[in-house]
Amino acid sequence: MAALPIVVPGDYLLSYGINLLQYGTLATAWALFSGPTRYISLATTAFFGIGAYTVAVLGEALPWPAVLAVALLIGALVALVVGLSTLRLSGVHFVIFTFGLTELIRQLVTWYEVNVTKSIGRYIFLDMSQLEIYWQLLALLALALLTGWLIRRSRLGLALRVIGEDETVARHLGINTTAAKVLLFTISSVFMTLVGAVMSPRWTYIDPAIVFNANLSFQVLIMSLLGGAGHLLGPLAGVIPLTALFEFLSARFPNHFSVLLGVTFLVIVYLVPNGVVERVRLWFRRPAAMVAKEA
Amino acid sequence: DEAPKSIRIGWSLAKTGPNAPGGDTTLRPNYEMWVKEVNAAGGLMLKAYGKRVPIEVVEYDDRSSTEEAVRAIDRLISQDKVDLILPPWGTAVNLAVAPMLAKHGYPQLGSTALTDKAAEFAKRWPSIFFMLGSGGSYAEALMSQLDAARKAGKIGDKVAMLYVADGFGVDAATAARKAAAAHNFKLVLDKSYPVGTQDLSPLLNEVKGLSPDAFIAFSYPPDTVLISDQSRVLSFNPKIFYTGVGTQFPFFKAKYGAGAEGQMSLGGVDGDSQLIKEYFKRHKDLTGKEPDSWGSPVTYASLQVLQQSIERVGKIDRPAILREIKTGSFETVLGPIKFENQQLSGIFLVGQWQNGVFQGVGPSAIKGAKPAVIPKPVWKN
Amino acid sequence: MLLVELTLAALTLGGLYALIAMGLTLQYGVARIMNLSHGEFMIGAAFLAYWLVSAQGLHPLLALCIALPIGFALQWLVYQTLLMPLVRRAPSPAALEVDSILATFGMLFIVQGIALVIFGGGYFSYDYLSMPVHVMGTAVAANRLLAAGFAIVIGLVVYVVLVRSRWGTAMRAMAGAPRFAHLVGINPRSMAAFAFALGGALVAAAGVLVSMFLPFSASMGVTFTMKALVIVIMGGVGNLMGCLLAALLLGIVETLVTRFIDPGLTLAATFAIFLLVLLLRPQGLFGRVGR
Amino acid sequence: MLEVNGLSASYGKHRALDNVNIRVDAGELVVMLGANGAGKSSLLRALGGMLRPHPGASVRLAQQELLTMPPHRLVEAGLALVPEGRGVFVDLTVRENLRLGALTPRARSSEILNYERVLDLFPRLSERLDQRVGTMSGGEQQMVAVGRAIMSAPQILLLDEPSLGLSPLMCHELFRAIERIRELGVGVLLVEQNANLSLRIADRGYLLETGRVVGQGTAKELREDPAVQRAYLGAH
Amino acid sequence: MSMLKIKGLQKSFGGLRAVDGLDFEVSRGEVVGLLGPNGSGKTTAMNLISGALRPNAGEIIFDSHRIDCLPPHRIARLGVARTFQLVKVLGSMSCSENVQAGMAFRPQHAFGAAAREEALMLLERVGLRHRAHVAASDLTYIDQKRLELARALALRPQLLLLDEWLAGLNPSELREGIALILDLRAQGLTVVLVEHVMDAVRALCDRCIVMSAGIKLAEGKTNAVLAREDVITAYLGVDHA
Ligand SMILES: Nc1ncnc2c1ncn2[C@@H]1O[C@H](COP(=O)(O)OP(=O)(O)OP(=O)(O)O)[C@@H](O)[C@H]1O
Ligand SMILES: Nc1ncnc2c1ncn2[C@@H]1O[C@H](COP(=O)(O)OP(=O)(O)OP(=O)(O)O)[C@@H](O)[C@H]1O
Ligand SMILES: [Mg+2]
Ligand SMILES: [Mg+2]
Repeated sequence: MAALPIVVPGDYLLSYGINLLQYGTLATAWALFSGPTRYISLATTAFFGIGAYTVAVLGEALPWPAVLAVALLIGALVALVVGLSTLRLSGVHFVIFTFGLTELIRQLVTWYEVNVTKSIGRYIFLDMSQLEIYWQLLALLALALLTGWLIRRSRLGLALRVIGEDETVARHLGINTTAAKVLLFTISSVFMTLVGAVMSPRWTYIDPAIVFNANLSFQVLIMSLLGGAGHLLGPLAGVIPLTALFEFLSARFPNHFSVLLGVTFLVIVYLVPNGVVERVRLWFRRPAAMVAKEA
Repeated sequence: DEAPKSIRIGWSLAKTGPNAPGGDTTLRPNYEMWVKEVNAAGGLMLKAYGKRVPIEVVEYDDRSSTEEAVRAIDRLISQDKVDLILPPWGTAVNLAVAPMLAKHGYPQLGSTALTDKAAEFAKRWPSIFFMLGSGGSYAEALMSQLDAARKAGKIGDKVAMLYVADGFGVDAATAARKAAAAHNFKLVLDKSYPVGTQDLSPLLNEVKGLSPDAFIAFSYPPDTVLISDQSRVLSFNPKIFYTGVGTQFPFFKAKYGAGAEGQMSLGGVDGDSQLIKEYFKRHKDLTGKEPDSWGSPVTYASLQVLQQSIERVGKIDRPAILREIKTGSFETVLGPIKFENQQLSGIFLVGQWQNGVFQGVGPSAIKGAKPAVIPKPVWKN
Repeated sequence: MLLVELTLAALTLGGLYALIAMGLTLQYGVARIMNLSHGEFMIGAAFLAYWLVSAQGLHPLLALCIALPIGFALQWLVYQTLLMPLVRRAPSPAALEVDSILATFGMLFIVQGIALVIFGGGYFSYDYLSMPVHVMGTAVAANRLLAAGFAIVIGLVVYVVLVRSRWGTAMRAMAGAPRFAHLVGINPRSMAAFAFALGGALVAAAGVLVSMFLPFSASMGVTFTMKALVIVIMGGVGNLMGCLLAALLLGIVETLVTRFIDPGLTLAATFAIFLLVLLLRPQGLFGRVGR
Repeated sequence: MLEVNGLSASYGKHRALDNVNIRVDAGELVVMLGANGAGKSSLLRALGGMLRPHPGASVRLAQQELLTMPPHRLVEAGLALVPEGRGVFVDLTVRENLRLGALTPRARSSEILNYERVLDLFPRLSERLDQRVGTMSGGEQQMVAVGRAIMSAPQILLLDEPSLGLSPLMCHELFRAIERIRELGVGVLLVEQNANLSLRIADRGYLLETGRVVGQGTAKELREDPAVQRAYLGAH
Repeated sequence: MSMLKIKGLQKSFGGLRAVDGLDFEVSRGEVVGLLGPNGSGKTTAMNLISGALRPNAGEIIFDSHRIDCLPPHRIARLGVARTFQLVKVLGSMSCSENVQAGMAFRPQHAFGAAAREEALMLLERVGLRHRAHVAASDLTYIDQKRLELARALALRPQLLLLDEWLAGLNPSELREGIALILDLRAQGLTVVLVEHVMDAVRALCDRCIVMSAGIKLAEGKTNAVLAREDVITAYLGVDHA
């Protein structure tokens, strides 16, 4: 993927690459937390939007790295507060809570803009080329994967798996479940915030409806689940085919995109249960398991 | 040079999501109708080759996502290498794709982009054109109407204003607030409500209690219907009843029929103009439904502008076409038009339902403007 | 006067919300399907009503009578053909939840896509009973009153049936422990399909009633789904009474905020209340602990 | 009355039951003994429709072939199962659980009678009729599960370790209750680790080992069998 | 010096007082039985000690720490491990991983290769070594209970809370189970066990506490307690006396 812009410097592929990396990073970040804990979060777009807004407000006032640093801090702070207040919820309550939270943030930002700045949109005139965005996203993805890899090998990773299996047991095994979950939720949210920040210069104009778009959360969720949220590379395995599918359908069948997308979705659900990665793993595992039996 | 087999024209419109209804009402029917008409005539006349060349369409669905729209335009330019691009729907998306279109020199005739910063953006992006005026101009035109009515002794100076908490509503309300102060109107109520509100009766009750002379709502279609419905139910009958986007849409007329009489909104057409009458008829014949009376004629006019520039240049030479659009004069369904600093002025900004036509009433200097009916007739139930 | 006015506004709005949410609480609470295509089916019913009323010239109430069985049958079929395989293969409730989210997300697009192909993306609206009814000197729209009344009556009836009748008890048993339902002779699949279809009928009714006073477009379903989810969760999953009360609570809150604080904050208030409820009573206002 | 012939079943590749043939008559209490993982629960699961047996087997209850029925029909056919882990409806109250026991038509006529019988067997339940079963203690839940099964007026009752988690007193009472259920003409197939207690009340018994029936006899014979004593009765 | 000291412990659910002013102490190295009729509050008491529930009133002091206000993970790290009446294994993880999960968060935590070794040893001890790589959900009920014990031991606890851990074993298995617990005691582990199997209680417990309706009915040497008239009528039944 890194080679993409060098090999084919066309704008279109670059822009597809950006799309891929955007979802790839978001989905990987999403699965950092939601994969092992099985807490399904719909707050992706909340953090994405926070990142974008940080850029809209500070983009021209501070140097770019400082803007990113501020975005990171704000994202972490919000994640911390949210994490501490919500993580005793579980199951569908958590899902809908995170959704409600996103809407709340969006409504509050809207209200602030309406009543304080008296203008709802914000303009972002940063001189940032597509290629720069591309590289930054690539770096973020690499970082997210590295983080995921490290966590998996750590005690934190084990703690999260235990939490995902049974939280009560986890507590009685000495795991500080709240700390583990909040920590990971924060890490995952920080990545999402950064993706939002990096992406925002592409749009010139942002408003709450654009950057706090619930669709984004859903797409990220679907992509991760499709790929298999339990594996480090699972989300990517979902992102790649799905972005390609979106691309293909919207180009070939702009008028029947919805229906075809829906049908494809159902087909995927029926044919690829437990995600792409699991499926692939099963293909490779089967002989291995048989060998083990015989031994 | 060999003549091209076709002229490739691309666009990206939302099929789903919040931008879909707007695009499907104002842009898509006109785009499709224009392509049909041009191709029925054999195509666009390219003098350089001395023949007509048909249009080939490449379209994408941006699903109401700004990011998707940016990518679709990117794809149209770099992958499909289309000759021309028709703009997407809405201010935000138009602004988002503007840098890219400007970079590649594609003319962008924004017939659904509405911003107070039009002049500034026109400088920044030499290929963008703003055809719908600015939020400020609508408010100013409305307040002038009110002022005139007050001078004629038809209304007092109490104005109540609601607006949707979205880019359009907030900008319009900010401008209206300023204009109201300039014209010495008293804003007895000035409140926003969120997009997607499903009941406005408590607010309307409050408004009714204040008995304003004029009621203004900068609303989106669903809320426009909500406000219209609930005001009728509450028998809230101010002398001036102004609602936002949707009022001038065909479905509004279908729903209220004669009951819409006297209701005001943005836009408007010259109901007596032969050009408009024909346009309405053709639109209905070709797309199965009437156009709206605000963005639709403007959009169609933008396509006529494009067509005439291409035919004058005589080949697909985007810099030349761009130059022509900037400087030329064009014959359109709106009558003759000409851009000044990439902006179009002289379209109707205030309209009112009069005898089944959403008639332009202001600014009164515009050709075909009719006097507003004030006070509006009492609601019929 | 103000009190009557606010009460009526809160009641009609709350009724509307209850109407939107009741179908989902059955589908999710009993049949265990987190139906993300809920709003799309509602809009589908609204389109059906629009077509019946505008093109066929039917009376809207007749349209309602037609939509109810269609909604039931359609959703029953959906359950039997599309969801049953998922229910069958699901090793655990959590797995079914994931699968049903994915599958109904796909259905969302299909239903929406069909509506788009047939009707396009624009707004639709027709007029029925949009006349004032005067209650203690305050005017309310008759169509809204009808919808609220329908919601409250249906909500109470279904609630009483679920709580009082043996059949309703079986339905709740099935909701709590589908694996064990057969031990008392319940056919879990047909029971779930029935609950799902019943939810579908309610969704269809909601769609028809809502189309009488809210303009709608093919892409508007998601907003209804989300509102419904919020109410379902707030009321306690599968709890009809909770659903009704949560909807009324939201109606009251939104009305009060609109009138006394700032209409711009109504949705913020809705979600703030929702989050608050979840934090204080994670099982929902009327849900039970330890589900 | 209940006749099982050639029953085999597997979990994936693992064969849990291998050609099991057993019989339980009306009013007879038969105990199934076996070590951990011998397949006792699997047997009851297969009979109760929760585990699909291999083809070729037959399970007949009073002239009806049970294996061709879907699981939810078995109750109506007269078979009631109290599975391992109880299978009670934790969201419902005690009363609702019991009432659901009599959901099928066959149980309706004797519902009131059975209800009184259950409350009589388990007085604790009559104090807690409106408690949600999920909040009850382990033993209390076991009573609900057995009570619910009795409510369905079964011809044959399958009990999977019903004494698990019951206090000695309770356990004793439960066994007395089982004896009384048998006196009503109901056949009982009891899976128990507590072989001492169960052989004391049983008529006959089977020994199950790795999915196969390896022995059977009257309760008395089994009690006196030295191998059984060693393996199941705690004799040294 | 007592290792666990409970004073005036109380817990209500709605109107029901599940534990109602319970006092008792457990000394280091003891095996104490917590007995009582079904629903008398034994499991609730265990939940209170392990921190799964917060008491409404009363004190729990473990090893001179006041633990009634601590969250479960802190209590676990202080050296209190438990099993559950209804087994809770980490279903999709292997037996070995289940046990390793118990070792990773104790004060001297073990993780990685060392942990794997230790896990095998613990599994060996409960007789599950041959199933180390089987997913926990595939075990039979009893094996799951064994696994739970191994997981609890992985915490290297000082106090072990066993809630009906011996229930459902056949006599020979019971013998093994009893031997295992005696072995643990010999190593200095303190055990509080809830049990309805009287043979086990007699074989294992130095002392017993009998609860009834949330209060302490009797306390003392096992044989003495089990011979008491009130304990017989409330709990054992005449047969068992
Ligand atoms: N769901 C399952 N998946 C795979 N194997 C299983 C499953 N349930 C049981 N088994 C296996 O089948 C065999 C028989 O198990 P079963 O539960 O019938 O034994 P049991 O005699 O009831 O033992 P216990 O006394 O422990 O209850 C065991 O080896 C067990 O590992
Ligand atoms: N979460 C809860 N909500 C309401 N009541 C509860 C709850 N948990 C336990 N109870 C009640 O508290 C009482 C004590 O329960 P507990 O589980 O402690 O009993 P126990 O002594 O362990 O019984 P058993 O030997 O049957 O396991 C019971 O009557 C039970 O119904
Ligand atoms: Mg068993
Ligand atoms: Mg207990």
